[in-house]
Amino acid sequence: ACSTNSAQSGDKEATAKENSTGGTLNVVRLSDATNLDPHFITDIPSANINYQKVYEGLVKPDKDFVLQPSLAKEWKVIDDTTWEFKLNEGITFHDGAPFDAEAVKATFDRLLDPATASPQREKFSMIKEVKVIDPTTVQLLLEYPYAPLLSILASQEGSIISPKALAENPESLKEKPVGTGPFVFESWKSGQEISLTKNEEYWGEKPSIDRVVFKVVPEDATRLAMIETGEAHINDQVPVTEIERIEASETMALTRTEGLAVEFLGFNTQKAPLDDERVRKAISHAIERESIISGVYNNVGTLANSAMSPKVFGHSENSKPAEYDLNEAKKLLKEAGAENLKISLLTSDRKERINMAEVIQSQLKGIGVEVEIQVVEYGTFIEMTNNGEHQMYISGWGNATGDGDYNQYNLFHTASHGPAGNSFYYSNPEADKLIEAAREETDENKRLEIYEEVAQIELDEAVYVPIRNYEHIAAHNKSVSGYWLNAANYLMIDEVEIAE
Amino acid sequence: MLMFILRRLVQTVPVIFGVTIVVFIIMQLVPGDPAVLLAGEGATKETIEALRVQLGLNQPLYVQYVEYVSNIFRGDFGTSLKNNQPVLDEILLRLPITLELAIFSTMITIVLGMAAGIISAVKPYSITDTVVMVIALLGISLPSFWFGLMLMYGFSVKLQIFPVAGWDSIAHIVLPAFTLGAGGAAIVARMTRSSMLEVIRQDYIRTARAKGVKERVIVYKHALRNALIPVITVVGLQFGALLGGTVLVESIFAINGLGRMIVDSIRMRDLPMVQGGVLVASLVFVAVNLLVDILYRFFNKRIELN
Amino acid sequence: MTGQNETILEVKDLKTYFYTKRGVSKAVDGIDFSLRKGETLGIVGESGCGKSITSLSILRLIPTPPGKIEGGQVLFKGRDLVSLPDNEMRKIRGNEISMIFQEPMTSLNPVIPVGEQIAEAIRLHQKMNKKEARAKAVDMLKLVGIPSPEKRAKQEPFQLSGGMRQRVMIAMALSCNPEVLIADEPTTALDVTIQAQILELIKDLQAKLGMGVIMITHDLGVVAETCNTVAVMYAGNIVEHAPTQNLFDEPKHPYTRGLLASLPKINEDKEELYTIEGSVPSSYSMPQGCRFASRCPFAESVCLQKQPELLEQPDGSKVRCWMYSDQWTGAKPQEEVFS
Amino acid sequence: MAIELNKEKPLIVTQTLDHPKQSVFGSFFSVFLENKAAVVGGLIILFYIFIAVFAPVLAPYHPHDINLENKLMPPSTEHWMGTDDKGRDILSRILYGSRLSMGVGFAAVIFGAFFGITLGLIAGYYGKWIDSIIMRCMDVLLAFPGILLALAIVSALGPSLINVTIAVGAFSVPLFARIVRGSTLEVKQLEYIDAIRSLGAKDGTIIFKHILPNIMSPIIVQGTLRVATAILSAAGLSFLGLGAQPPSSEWGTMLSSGRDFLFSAPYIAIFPGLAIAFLVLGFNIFGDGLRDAFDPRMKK
Amino acid sequence: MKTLEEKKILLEVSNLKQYFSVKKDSIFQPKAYVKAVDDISFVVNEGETLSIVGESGCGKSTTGRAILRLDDPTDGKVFYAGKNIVDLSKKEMRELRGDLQVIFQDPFASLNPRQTIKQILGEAMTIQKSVAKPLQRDRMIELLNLVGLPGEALDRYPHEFSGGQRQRIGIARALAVDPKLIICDEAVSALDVSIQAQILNLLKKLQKQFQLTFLFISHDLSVVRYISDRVMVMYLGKIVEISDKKDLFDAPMHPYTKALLSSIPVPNPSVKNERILLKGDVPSPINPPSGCRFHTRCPFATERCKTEEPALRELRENHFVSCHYAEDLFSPEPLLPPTTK
Ligand SMILES: Nc1ncnc2c1ncn2[C@@H]1O[C@H](COP(=O)(O)OP(=O)(O)OP(=O)(O)O)[C@@H](O)[C@H]1O
Ligand SMILES: Nc1ncnc2c1ncn2[C@@H]1O[C@H](COP(=O)(O)OP(=O)(O)OP(=O)(O)O)[C@@H](O)[C@H]1O
Ligand SMILES: [Mg+2]
Ligand SMILES: [Mg+2]
Repeated sequence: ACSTNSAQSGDKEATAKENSTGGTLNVVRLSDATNLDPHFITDIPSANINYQKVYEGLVKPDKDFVLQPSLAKEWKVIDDTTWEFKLNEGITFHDGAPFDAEAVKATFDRLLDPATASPQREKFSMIKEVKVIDPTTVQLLLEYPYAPLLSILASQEGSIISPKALAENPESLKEKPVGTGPFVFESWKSGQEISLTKNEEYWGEKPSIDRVVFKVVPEDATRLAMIETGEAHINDQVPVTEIERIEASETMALTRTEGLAVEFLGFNTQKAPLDDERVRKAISHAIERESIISGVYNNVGTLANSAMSPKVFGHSENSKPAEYDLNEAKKLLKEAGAENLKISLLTSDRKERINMAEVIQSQLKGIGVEVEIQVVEYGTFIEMTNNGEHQMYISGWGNATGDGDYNQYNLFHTASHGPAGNSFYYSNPEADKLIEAAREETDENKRLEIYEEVAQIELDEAVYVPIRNYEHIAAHNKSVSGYWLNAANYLMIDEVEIAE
Repeated sequence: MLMFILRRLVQTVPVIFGVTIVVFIIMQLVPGDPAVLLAGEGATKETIEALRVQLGLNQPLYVQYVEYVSNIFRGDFGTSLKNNQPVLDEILLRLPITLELAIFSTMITIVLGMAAGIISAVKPYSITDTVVMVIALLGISLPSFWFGLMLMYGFSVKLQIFPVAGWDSIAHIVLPAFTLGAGGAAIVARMTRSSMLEVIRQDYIRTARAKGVKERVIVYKHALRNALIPVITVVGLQFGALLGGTVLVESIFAINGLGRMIVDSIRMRDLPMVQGGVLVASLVFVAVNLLVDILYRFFNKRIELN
Repeated sequence: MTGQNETILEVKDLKTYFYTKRGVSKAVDGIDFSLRKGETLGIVGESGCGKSITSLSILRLIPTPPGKIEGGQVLFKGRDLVSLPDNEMRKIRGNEISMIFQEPMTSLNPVIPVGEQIAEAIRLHQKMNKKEARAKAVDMLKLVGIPSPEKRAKQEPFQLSGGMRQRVMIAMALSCNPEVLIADEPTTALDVTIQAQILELIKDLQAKLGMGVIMITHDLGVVAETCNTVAVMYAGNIVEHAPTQNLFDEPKHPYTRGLLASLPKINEDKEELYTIEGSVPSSYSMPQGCRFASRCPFAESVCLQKQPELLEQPDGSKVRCWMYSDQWTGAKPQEEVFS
Repeated sequence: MAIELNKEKPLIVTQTLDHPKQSVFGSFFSVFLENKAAVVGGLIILFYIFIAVFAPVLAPYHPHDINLENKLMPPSTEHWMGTDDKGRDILSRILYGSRLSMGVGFAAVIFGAFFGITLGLIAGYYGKWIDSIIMRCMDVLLAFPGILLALAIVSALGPSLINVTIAVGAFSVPLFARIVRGSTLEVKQLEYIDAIRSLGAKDGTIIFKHILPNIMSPIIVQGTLRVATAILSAAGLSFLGLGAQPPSSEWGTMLSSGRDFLFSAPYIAIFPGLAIAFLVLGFNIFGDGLRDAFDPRMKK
Repeated sequence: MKTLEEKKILLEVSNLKQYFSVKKDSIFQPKAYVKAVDDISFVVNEGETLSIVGESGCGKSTTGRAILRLDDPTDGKVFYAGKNIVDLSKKEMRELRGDLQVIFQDPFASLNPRQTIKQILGEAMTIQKSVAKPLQRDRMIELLNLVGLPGEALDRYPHEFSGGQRQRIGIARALAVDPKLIICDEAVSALDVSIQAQILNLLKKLQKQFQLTFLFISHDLSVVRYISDRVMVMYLGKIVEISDKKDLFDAPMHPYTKALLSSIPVPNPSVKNERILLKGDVPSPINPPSGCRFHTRCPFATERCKTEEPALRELRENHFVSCHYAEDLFSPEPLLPPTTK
C-alpha cells in the first residue's frame, strides 16, 4: 500500500497490519558510537544503539516518561532502603543465557566493583547489595533512602547484561553487546555503520522490521538529503533551522519531543570577575533569552526558567530567572566596579551552541562586556570544565533519570565540583543541605517544595542563566512510521513500520 | 629499467623515514601530555606516571622516535584514544575505500583532463578551446567542498539520479569521484594543452611536417606522446592533492574512508589515529609517486636520475 | 645525365612576412632564384637575414600565424607550391622536396626509434608495407654510413651522437629519392671534423642521386666547397647571386666584398681584419632605400632613396646595387678598401 | 700595410645605438596588458583588495552584528545578499571576510615563499651535499598528500586562523624551494654569474643581487597561483572547522555554517562560495597572464 | 717580435686535472668521472695570446674555468705571480681576481639583464676597488669609448643592445678592473662574421694598448690563426700539440691537428686541400680511450698507441707534440698516410 502516513502514533495500529513486510530501517547519525558496553558508555550516540534495542533494564519509561515494567514484572519498596523486584520468566539473552535474578546481580556487581572502574558507578553508589531471593526475585539493598532509584534503573546504565558474556569475556562487550532486547547486535563497521537484526526469540512483542542500520553521515545537509530522497529513513540529529523545510517537504516529516534537559549559560563562580555575584547578575540581566529560543533554536524547545525542565520531577513554574533589563545590568556592573570586562565564553563545537555563544557575545556587547568565544571539541570542553579552566560556558544537563536529584545534586552540590557536574564550582551550604534533604525525603510534594526553594536560591545567586528546555527533533522519510523519541532523546524503534 | 626501479626504491627509504620524523615532530607540538589524555578522566597521578613509563614518555625524544618507528615496522601504529582499537585495524578498514575513491577520481582526472586538453590544443584559440579552458579555470577555482554540495543538491536531491551518500554501489561512487576528480581534470586539461602547444612548436614536429605527415598523425603520433610525458608527473602530483581532498569529500558524501577518519580524529583529538592516518596516506602517496616515476621513465627513456 | 640544365625549382618574388605584436617583420622580401637538376645552390648571409624562412617558405612550413607568405611563387616542375592544396603539398614534402635542419639534437622526435622515423617517410610516399619500409630504413642508414644500422634503427635519438643524428636526418630526407634537397645549416651545430664528414656525405649522395640541393649556411667556406652557385642574402633580400667561382674571385656587392674581407683566413696571416661597421637593420623597420646603405662605404644619396633591382652582370652574376646600374654617378669601388 | 689603406677610418668606430631606449618594465607591461584575461584577473584582484581596504566604508552593517529578527532573509534591497542564520548581513560579512581570506592567502604564501626561496637559493647556489640535504627534506614535505600536512599541523597546534596560515604556508615551502632551486641552477650557469664571480663578488651579493632578481618571474607567477591555492586550502580547513573561529567572517567559515542551509537558504553558502571562486579565479588568470608575460618566448 | 729571453711567464699551469663525477645508472656501478681536463701543463707568457683550440667537449672551457677557480680543480697547480692560486683562500682569491678576467661567448647570457650598464661597470669597479666612487662615472665613459660605445649607453639595459655591442660591454667590464690576463672563452663564436671582425680587431687593439695577456679559447681555427701568438690544441682533456702559431699552422706535427686543419672549409673554391677525414665521433670523456686518446680515430694508430700514453715532447723549438710517431709522420715534410697499418 502506498501510504505516506506521518509518524503520528494515532494511525500506527492500522498501518502495522498492512505493512508487516519487515525491511531494513536506515538511521543516519552524526557520529559513530565509541563503545557499546553500557557500563562504559558516556555518550548518547553509543547509548542510543543499545537502549531498548539490544539491552533492556528492569523498568523503562513510557512516552510520558512514566516508569513501566520491563524485565521486572513488578516491584515494591519493602522499606526505605530495600526494593524488591519480581522478574519476568522465560527470557533469554541473545547468547542463550537465561535471564534471572543471578543475571541482575551479576550485572550490578560488575558495575559496582571498583575494579571495573565504570564511569557510571557513582550513579549507583547508593546500592549496597544486590540480593537474590529466588530466580525470579531480586532485592536491592541501599545505603540510604534514595527516592529516584527507579528512574536510574530505567536509564541506559541500568541495562542488564548477559552473565555469560560477563563471565567469559567482558572486554568483548565493548564491541559486541549481548542483552535481552528486541534487536540482536549484528556488526559494527567502525566509523561507518552498526547493524542490528530482529530478535526472533524476543519475549515481548517482536518488532516488525527485520533489521536496523545506524549509518554515520557527518554532514547535516547530507543526512537530510538522504532522508529527502529516501536513502535513509530517520535522522535524529536535525539542525533546528531546517524544520520549515522538512515540514514543507513532500517526502519528509518531523517528530518533536519535549526533552528532560536544559541548556544554560554557566558561570565559574570561583573565577574573577565572575566570583562577584553582581557581575553574574548583570550578565543574567543582559541576556535576552527569548530571542535565543527563536533566533538560535528556531523555537525548538521552550524558554527554561530553571535548570530543571518541566518534564523533570522537581520543576516548578514559580522559579524566576533574572529579567532582561539592561539598565539594571549596567547599574550592577557599575556597583561591582567592573568596567571594560573581558570574559571568555567556552562552548563545545555543536553548531547551535556556537550560534548561541555568538548571540550572547553580541548581547553582552550591549553592556560593554567583551566576550571571547572559545570553541573546543567536546572532549576538550569536558576536560576544561573539569579542571575549572573556564569562565563562562554553555552547557546542558541531559537529565537521564527525569528526577530532580540527578539535576540538583550533580549540578549544584558542593560534593559534585568538577567532573561530577558542578562546573559552576558553586558552593552554598544552605543549598547543599536542601539538596540532601530532598534526596531522602519520600513525600513527593515535600520534595517538590524543597526543589522549588533551592532552585530559586541558585537563580538568585545567578549561578547560571537558564536558556532552553530541550526539545528533541528527528526527521524521517514518510515511508516510515511508528518511531518515537523519548524524553532523554533516545530513538525508540520497536514499533517502526516501513512502507514500500 | 630494473636497476632504475631498485634505485628508486632505495631512494624512497629516506623519504619514508623523513615522513615518520615529520609526523613524529608534529605530534610533539601537541600541547598537553599524551599520558594524561590516554589515562582519561579522573586518573590518579600514579596511573599517569605509570602510563608515562609504559608509553616510554620518560625517555629522551630520539629513543621515543626509534621506538615509534620500530613499532610501525611491526605494524603497531598505536591504539585509538577514542575506542582503544589498534589504529592499524581502523586504517585498514578504511584505506580500501579511500583508494577506491582515489582511483576512480584519478581515472576521471586522466580521461576527462586529457580529452579536454587535447580538444583544446588541436584547435588553439578556437571557440571550443576557449570554452574548455574557461571551464577548466573554473574547475581549479571552485572550492571542491562547495562544488560537491552543489552536485549533491542537483543530481541527488533534485534530479535523484545518484544516491546522496554512502558507499555501496557504483552509483555511489560517481558524485564523490567527480567532485574529487574535477579539479585535477581541470589541471590536467590545462597542462595537456600547454604541453601540446609547446611540443607542437618543437623542431621535430617541423621535421614530421617536412616529411609530409598528415596533421592528425602529427598530433596523435608525434606530439601527443611527447606532450603526455610532463602530464604523467602532473597526474602523479594530482593524486596527492586528491588524497588530501578526500578529507573534504568523504565528509560531505559520508564515505567512511581514511580522509574522514583523519578529520573525525582531529575533532576528537585522537592523535594516534591522526598520526597513523596521515602517515599511511603519505605512504600511499609515496608509493604512487614511485609508480609514476617508473611510468615516466618508461615513457621517457632520456630522463636521468637526480 | 639528361636534362642536367633543366630547372626544377624556381622562386619568384617570394615574400614572407611575420605579423607580430611589435609590428610586421618582413623576413623575406621579394626573393628570386632558380635551381637546376644536380645543381647545388648556396644561400649565405648573416643571422636573421631570412635564409631559413626562405627554405621553410618553399615547403610551406612557416608557423602560421604569425608568418604568412605574402606573395610570389614557388614553381616546382611548373606547379606553384604557394597555391597548392594542403594534401597535394603533403605529397611533395619529404617525397619530391625534402629538408635537413640545422639542429640534429632537436629535429628528431625523441620518443620514436630513428628507424621508425625514417620508415614513416617511406611508407607515406611509397607503396611499402611496414616491414619493407623498415628494411629500407636500415638500408638508408647504411647508405649514410652509420655502423651497425640494424641496431641503430631500433634506438631512440638520445642514444645517438650529434653527427649520427644528422646522418639520420639525411637518411630520412633522402629515403624517397627527392628531386630537391634543402639543407638548412646542416653542419653548423657540428664540430669541424664531423662537418667535413657530413659535407662529404652530402656531396657523395648528390652525385649518386642527382638531386638539386639548396645549401643554406653562413659559412663561406662551406659554400666555396660545396656549391655551384651562391646567393648572398642581406636583410630579406638577395644582394648577389653568382656562380661560386665568380663570387669568390670577383665579388661585386659591397656587402659580399666586405664579408669576404672581414673573414679571418686559415691559410694567411693578417694584422687587421676589414670590418663592416654598424649592424643589420631591424626586420621590423627596413629602410626605404638600399638596405645595406647605412653600412656601405660607397653609399650615395640614391642608395638611401630607392632600393636597387637585382641587376644581371656580363659574367652571369646578378647584383642588387646602384653601383652597377647606369644611374651610378659616384666612384667605382676600389679593391683596397676591403683589404 | 693593410692598416695604411684604412687610414681615413678610425680603428674604433663608435657604434650608434639604434634601439630606442626602453625600460624592462615597459616591455613587460605592454605584453601583459595585451593579455586580456590577465588584465581581467588583475582587475578582479584589485577589486578585492579595494573591498578589503575599504570594507568599513563599504559595508552597510557591522559583520558581527546579530539581529535575530532578521535572520535567514533572502537577498533584498536592504540586504543585497540576504542575512545569515543570525541575521547578520552577508554582504557586510563577505566584505570584511575579504580581509581574512586574502590575508590568510597572502600571509601563507609570504611565509611559504620566504622559507622556500631561502632554502631553494641555498640549495641551488651551493649545490653538493647542502643541496641534497635541503631537497631531500623538501621531498619529505612533498610526500604529504595535498592539505594533509596542513591538516596535521593544525591538528597539533589547534584550530585558528593563524595556525591555518602557518600550516598552509608550511606546505607551500617545498614548492617554492623546488622552483627557486631549479631557476637558481638555471641562472647560476649563465655566464654573467661566472663573470661576476670572477670579479670577486661575495656569495651574498651574487645570490641576492644577481640571482634573486632574475628568478623573480617564476616566483611571482608561482606566488600568485599559490595565493589561489592557499585561499582554497584555508577555506577548506575552515570548512572542516579547523580554521577561523566564530564569529569570524572568513569565507570558508561562512561557507561551513552556510552549508546547513544549502537547501533552505542557499544564498548563505552560495555567496561566500562565489566570493572564494572569483577571487581564486582572479589569482589564477592573473598568474597565467603573468606567466605568459614573463615567458621569454613571448618576448623578442 | 720579442725574443725568447724577453718572455716572462705570467701564468703557469702544471698537472691540472678536472674530473666531474657523473651520476651513476646503477647503485652497483663504480663511481664514474668525466675527465674533462686530465693532467695538462702549459705556460702563458706575459703580453702574448695563447689560444686553446679543439672540438666541443675537449676541455677548453674547463681549463679556463679552473684557472679562474670558477670550479675548483681536482688536482694540479696554477701559478700566478708566484702564487699557487689553487691554494688561495676565498678572500685572497677575491683580491687576486682583479688581475684575471674573463669574456664569455654568449652575448645574451653574459650580462645581468636587470642591471644597467652603469650598474654593471660600477659593480665591477666597486668590488675590486679599482676606481674610487666619485671617479667611476668618468672612467665608465672612458671605457665605453674605448670599446666603441657612446657614453649614453650607460643608462641602458643589456637587452637594448645588439649582440656585438653586448660583447663590447662585456669587454669593458673586464677592463674596468685593470686586469693582466683575460680569458676569452669563445668570445666571438656567437657573432656574425662582420661583427666578429669588429670584436677581434678591438681585442687586438686593446691588447697592444694595455699590454694585456690573452688566453683565447675557440674552436674556430681561422680566428685562432688571426689572433694568437701561440696555439695549444686539445683533444679529450689532453694537450696534443702546443706551439707558435706559424709553426703549428704551417707544419703541424700531430695527426689530429693535421686532420683538424684539413677539415676546415676554405672560402676559396680554387683551393683544393687534401683532406684527412676522421672516422666517427669524439669518444666520451667518461671512459676515454686508453693509451693515446686519439687512437680510435687516428689513421696512423698502431698497437702501441692503444696501450702507451704518449708524452708531450718538444720536437722543435717551442713546439710540443704528444704523439709517438710525430717525427715520422709529418716531419720534415708532411707525409701521406701509410696504406697499411
Ligand atoms: N616566428 C617568427 N616571428 C617573428 N619573426 C620571425 C619569426 N621567425 C623568423 N622571424 C624573422 O625572420 C627573420 C629571418 O629569420 P631566419 O630564421 O630566416 O633567419 P636566418 O637567416 O635563418 O638566420 P640564422 O642564421 O640565425 O638561422 C628574422 O629577422 C626574424 O626576425
Ligand atoms: N660541471 C660539469 N659537470 C660535469 N661535466 C662537465 C662539467 N663541465 C664540463 N663538463 C664536461 O667536461 C667536458 C669538457 O667540457 P668543456 O666545457 O671544457 O668543453 P669545451 O672544450 O669548452 O667544449 P665547447 O667547445 O663545447 O665549449 C665535457 O664533456 C663536458 O660535458
Ligand atoms: Mg636559420
Ligand atoms: Mg666551452
